[in-house]
Amino acid sequence: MSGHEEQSGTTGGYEPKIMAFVCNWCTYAGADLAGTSRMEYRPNVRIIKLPCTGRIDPLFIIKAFENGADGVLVSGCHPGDCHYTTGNYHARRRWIGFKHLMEFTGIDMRRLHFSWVSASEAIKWVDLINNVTDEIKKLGPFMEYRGLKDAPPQAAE
Amino acid sequence: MKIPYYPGCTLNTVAKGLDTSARGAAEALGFEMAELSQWNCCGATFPLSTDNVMGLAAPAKVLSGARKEGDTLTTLCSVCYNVLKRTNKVIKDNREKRAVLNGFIEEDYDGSLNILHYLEVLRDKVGFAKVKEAVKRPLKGVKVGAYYGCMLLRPFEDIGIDNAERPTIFEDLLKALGATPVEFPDKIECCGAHLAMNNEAVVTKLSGNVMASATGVGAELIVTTCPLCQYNLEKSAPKVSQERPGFGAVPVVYFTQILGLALGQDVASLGFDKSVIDIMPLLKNKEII
Amino acid sequence: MPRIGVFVCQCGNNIAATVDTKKVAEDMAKVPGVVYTCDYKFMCSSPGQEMLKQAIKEQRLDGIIVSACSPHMHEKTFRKASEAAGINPYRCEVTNIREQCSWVHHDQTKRVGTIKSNDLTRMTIERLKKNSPLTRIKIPVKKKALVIGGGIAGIQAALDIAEGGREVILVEKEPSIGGNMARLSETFPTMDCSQCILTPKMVEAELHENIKLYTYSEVEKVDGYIGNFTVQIRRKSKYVDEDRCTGCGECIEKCPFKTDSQFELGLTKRKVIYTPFPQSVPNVPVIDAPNCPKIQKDKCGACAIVCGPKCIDFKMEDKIVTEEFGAIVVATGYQLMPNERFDEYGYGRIKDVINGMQFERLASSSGPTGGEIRRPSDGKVPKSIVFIQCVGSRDEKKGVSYCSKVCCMYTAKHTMLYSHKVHGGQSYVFYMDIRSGGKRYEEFTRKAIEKDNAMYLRGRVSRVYEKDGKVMVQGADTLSGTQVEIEADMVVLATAIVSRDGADTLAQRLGIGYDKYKFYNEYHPKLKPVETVTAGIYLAGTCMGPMDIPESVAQGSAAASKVLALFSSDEMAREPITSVVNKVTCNACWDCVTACPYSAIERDTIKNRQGEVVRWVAKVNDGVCQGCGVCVAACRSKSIDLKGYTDEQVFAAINAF
Amino acid sequence: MKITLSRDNIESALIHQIERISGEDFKRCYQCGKCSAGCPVSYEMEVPPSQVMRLLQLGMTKEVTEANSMWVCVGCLQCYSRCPQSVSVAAVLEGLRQLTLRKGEDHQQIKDVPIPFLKKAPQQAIVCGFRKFVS
Repeated sequence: MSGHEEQSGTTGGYEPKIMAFVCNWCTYAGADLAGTSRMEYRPNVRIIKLPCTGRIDPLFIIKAFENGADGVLVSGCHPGDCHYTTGNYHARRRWIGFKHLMEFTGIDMRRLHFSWVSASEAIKWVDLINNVTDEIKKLGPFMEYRGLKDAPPQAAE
Repeated sequence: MKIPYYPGCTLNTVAKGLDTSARGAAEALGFEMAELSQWNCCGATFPLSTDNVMGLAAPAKVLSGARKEGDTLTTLCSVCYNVLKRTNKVIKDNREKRAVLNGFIEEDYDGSLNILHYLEVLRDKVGFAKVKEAVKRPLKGVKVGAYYGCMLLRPFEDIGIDNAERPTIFEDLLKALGATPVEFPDKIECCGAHLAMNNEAVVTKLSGNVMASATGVGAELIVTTCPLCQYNLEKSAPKVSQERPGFGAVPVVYFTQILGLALGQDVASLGFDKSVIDIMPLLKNKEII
Repeated sequence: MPRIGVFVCQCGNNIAATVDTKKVAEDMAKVPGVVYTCDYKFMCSSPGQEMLKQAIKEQRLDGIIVSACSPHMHEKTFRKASEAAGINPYRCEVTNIREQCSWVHHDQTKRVGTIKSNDLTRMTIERLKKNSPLTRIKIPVKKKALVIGGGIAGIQAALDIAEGGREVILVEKEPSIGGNMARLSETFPTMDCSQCILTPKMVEAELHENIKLYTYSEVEKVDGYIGNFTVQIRRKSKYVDEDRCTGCGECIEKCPFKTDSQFELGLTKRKVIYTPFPQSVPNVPVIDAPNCPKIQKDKCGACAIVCGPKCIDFKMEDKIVTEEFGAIVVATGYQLMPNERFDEYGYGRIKDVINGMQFERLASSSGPTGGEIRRPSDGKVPKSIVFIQCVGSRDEKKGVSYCSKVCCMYTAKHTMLYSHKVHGGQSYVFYMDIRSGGKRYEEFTRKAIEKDNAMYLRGRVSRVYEKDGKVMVQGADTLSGTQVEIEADMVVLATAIVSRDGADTLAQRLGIGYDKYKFYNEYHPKLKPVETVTAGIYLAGTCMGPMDIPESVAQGSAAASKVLALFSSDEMAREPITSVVNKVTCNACWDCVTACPYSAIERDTIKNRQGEVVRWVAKVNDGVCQGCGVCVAACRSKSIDLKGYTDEQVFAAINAF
Repeated sequence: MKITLSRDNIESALIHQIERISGEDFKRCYQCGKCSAGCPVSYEMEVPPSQVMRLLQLGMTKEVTEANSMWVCVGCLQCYSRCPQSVSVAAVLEGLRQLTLRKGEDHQQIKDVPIPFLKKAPQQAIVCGFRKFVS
């Protein structure tokens, strides 16, 4: 149902689908700033806003891939700047812990990006999206999970 | 202790005094200046233009050669020191230029050499305290102006031998030798350098400023680490005396010469005879010799 | 089946230029559960909102999607509108198709933008289906304010809050309030004396029934949240009983020991038992313990002997007091950059090279020279003074990249004071730009040049050195393109304004942000200039960056008005975005307790009818929980969820990807 | 004097060439004049260091290449060492020298170098001098 495939027409060639989990205070605001500053970046990313990167359940990431994402991006406040003082540290710690699990579940770590983008770093956000998009493009579509989607979505509960 | 040593062209000829006195002093302090088995001119100026890699080839050759003889290299002439140390940094930090240079000189040098000025050797390897102990002829009551010049200090990021605005390494040595260093404002200003070739007026003015600034605060002697500074100052002295009423020229010698003197070396061996303004009267009336 | 309405905003041309809003509306109509869609020029306009309300009533909608600008922009607006039309505000979601779509994808064919807007909207629709109605949390507000820093900004804030009828505790780490302003001689551009305008305010603060002064005190620990802060304050031992001291000053008279005066910036000495300056508030001396022989090695004790009311106690110790506040105003001020960093200017080496603040003391009638301009080295009256601007400011290499803002003005003032006090004295000012933006500021600097004969030279100084009792200044005048050498008697450096030492530590205690120069961050540089990201904590004055007295005062008042607004009601409503524990499945591993940054999760028990504890479960304190969701991701048994961001909602959005 | 500014001059190939050779970005200079203040030879320069930077910012290459500044600069690096913006005017002047020398235009005819100088002066002066004045 999603329209990414059609999109290929606009820039030519395969267009990856990227899901971004960002925190409400830094990265989401940074992305907004990119907008208010009328910067341009690749359209492949779909943002899901969460209060804090600390809220991110590793299952979100796996689900994203299961739902056809070719790459996933997680971005929050810089260490020390977390709106919730330590949320991003939790995220980082959890991230280190689950890296191996992700690999185990067959996810190429190059498809997974973790970054800090502050509310003022519109440029960094733009570069980040462009670079991630290009890298995923190189890797090609993520096939490992294709078909899983047809299984009943009880996993969501 | 044996330290690989790069004399440089000038020290082999007009600045022999700087070389011999340094070797002698080293011996007295229990280390040996092991002259590199092979060396060439350093180029006498660090190319300020970023694309002039050719200008780095000569010093690179020196460095790669020295690396084969040890992990440190010491030198006396400020200019050699400046050129070698900066070139070394380029080779160390700039992979691109490193590759090009190694291509030129057909070597594989990585910038791992530690370039030390003789002053640094005395401060960091020997220690001024130890120098002090070794003093046999304390330079009591001699008011000395320590003239750093440019190349020994700048740019700070690359050289970093001492605070670029308020260095003390030179004065600290002089204190160890029993002399009385005088603080003069122009000690880090320029002498006119290579303009000696075609712009004597400028050299006379700059060197004049330096000397006047030193004698102005009572310096009876000026010491330097750089043959070009020494040359410019001495050569300008007569003209400066004419141009500036009340200015009295003072001897300008190399720091290693008075170091040797203090360490009790044979005065004749120190090469004072080479200098235009005779230091002997001063030494005699201070009863040092 | 839900009845969802989707409203696509064109935002004039801001969205419509690169997104086919009409098509988005049509496409969304096909999504199951969506019963009404439309697109409109300005959804946020009142007709737009009316339309939304209308539709809710006519279509009996139970959920609203507005695809428009960033939720940070108008989420509140649309939720309010929905509420007005009778549906729960949290059943209204905003899709960001402007900042994160139309504005960043410039494809004129509208193709890219339309596709992305479709995806984003669809994801939000699916999410919305899982949104359960929420009600705002009401929390009580403690109507007492803490003001940190007793400079002019802090004093102003404290006075305004107190005038508003609320209690204030003003904490100052020095023995007296007054801050840096107390050091100034005259103030630009009016030239009225700093003491004359500041001292009355200081006294007013001391005497005000609603203000309690905690001088010589520092904030140690901050807990809690807006309306309910608990703060630990260390009241450093003054060795003098404040309540009984009459401020007669006998002790200071008799104290035989002297040390450098910090208040006079080393220009003179003070006694070991001292008040920083004559007009100190409170007028209670303190003993400088490290320098007091009595306290160090039980010698002397003269002060105690002469003290009439016997209020000196050498055994006195620091006290930690804990107070509760509803709001905090941070006004910790600034300090000057250490000039020693600029060896070429000889500060510290050359006695007659001083900084601007030291000059203020020389010019101040209550200063070490009684207001006569005399140079430190030999006490002579300088015949010429060179003022150097931008020392450390606008200097990426050795200093800071920003402009310190007040130096242009106070240097002009200095030249005036100098010409008024020393007739025939010549002042020179090396400047890069004269920045005199402000009411009557430009006229002021012009006066310094035209009436008070200040010689302004556009250029920097390269070096300053001594030559037979003179201070030689070697600079340049770029306008004439010449080198300039000046034989001066004294040099004054306009040193950069920097944040206070320890500004970062305090920020971490308070949980507020700061920039790379350790100046505190306002919530929004334009629209929320005195708020911080932490609700209930406000900023005032130079702790935010360089500014002059009028600005600091204005901010003090602004912060006060924010506090008073907060205190105007007994309760405040909070977003209901908090965690909830599923008591049935919680197996009390306490991972959430350790994870929570706010210690908002408590250990609770479930008892049976007999009142015996059956098992332990986690319990979230709604008042403390800030809704970060760290606990949710930490919970092994998936027994905690975050209202507004439930797993269900997020997964629904992901599934619609 | 009056100048006519145009983007073609400001962004001319020559300007960019000098920027490339010297490795300095002219826009970095904010004209505080600290270089001119500290330069030991700026009194002798027809165009003092900070004005060299200014003229180059304006794209006025002729004025600086015709001035004696580049030949008077002793390369003592005082300008760079004190520049708040970390700009090295010395490098810029070196760039200008190179521009001329690489065209084969010597500033110093070797035959004109006084013999006593060649005899007495330290080699380093001679080598350095040739490097700075001779192509």
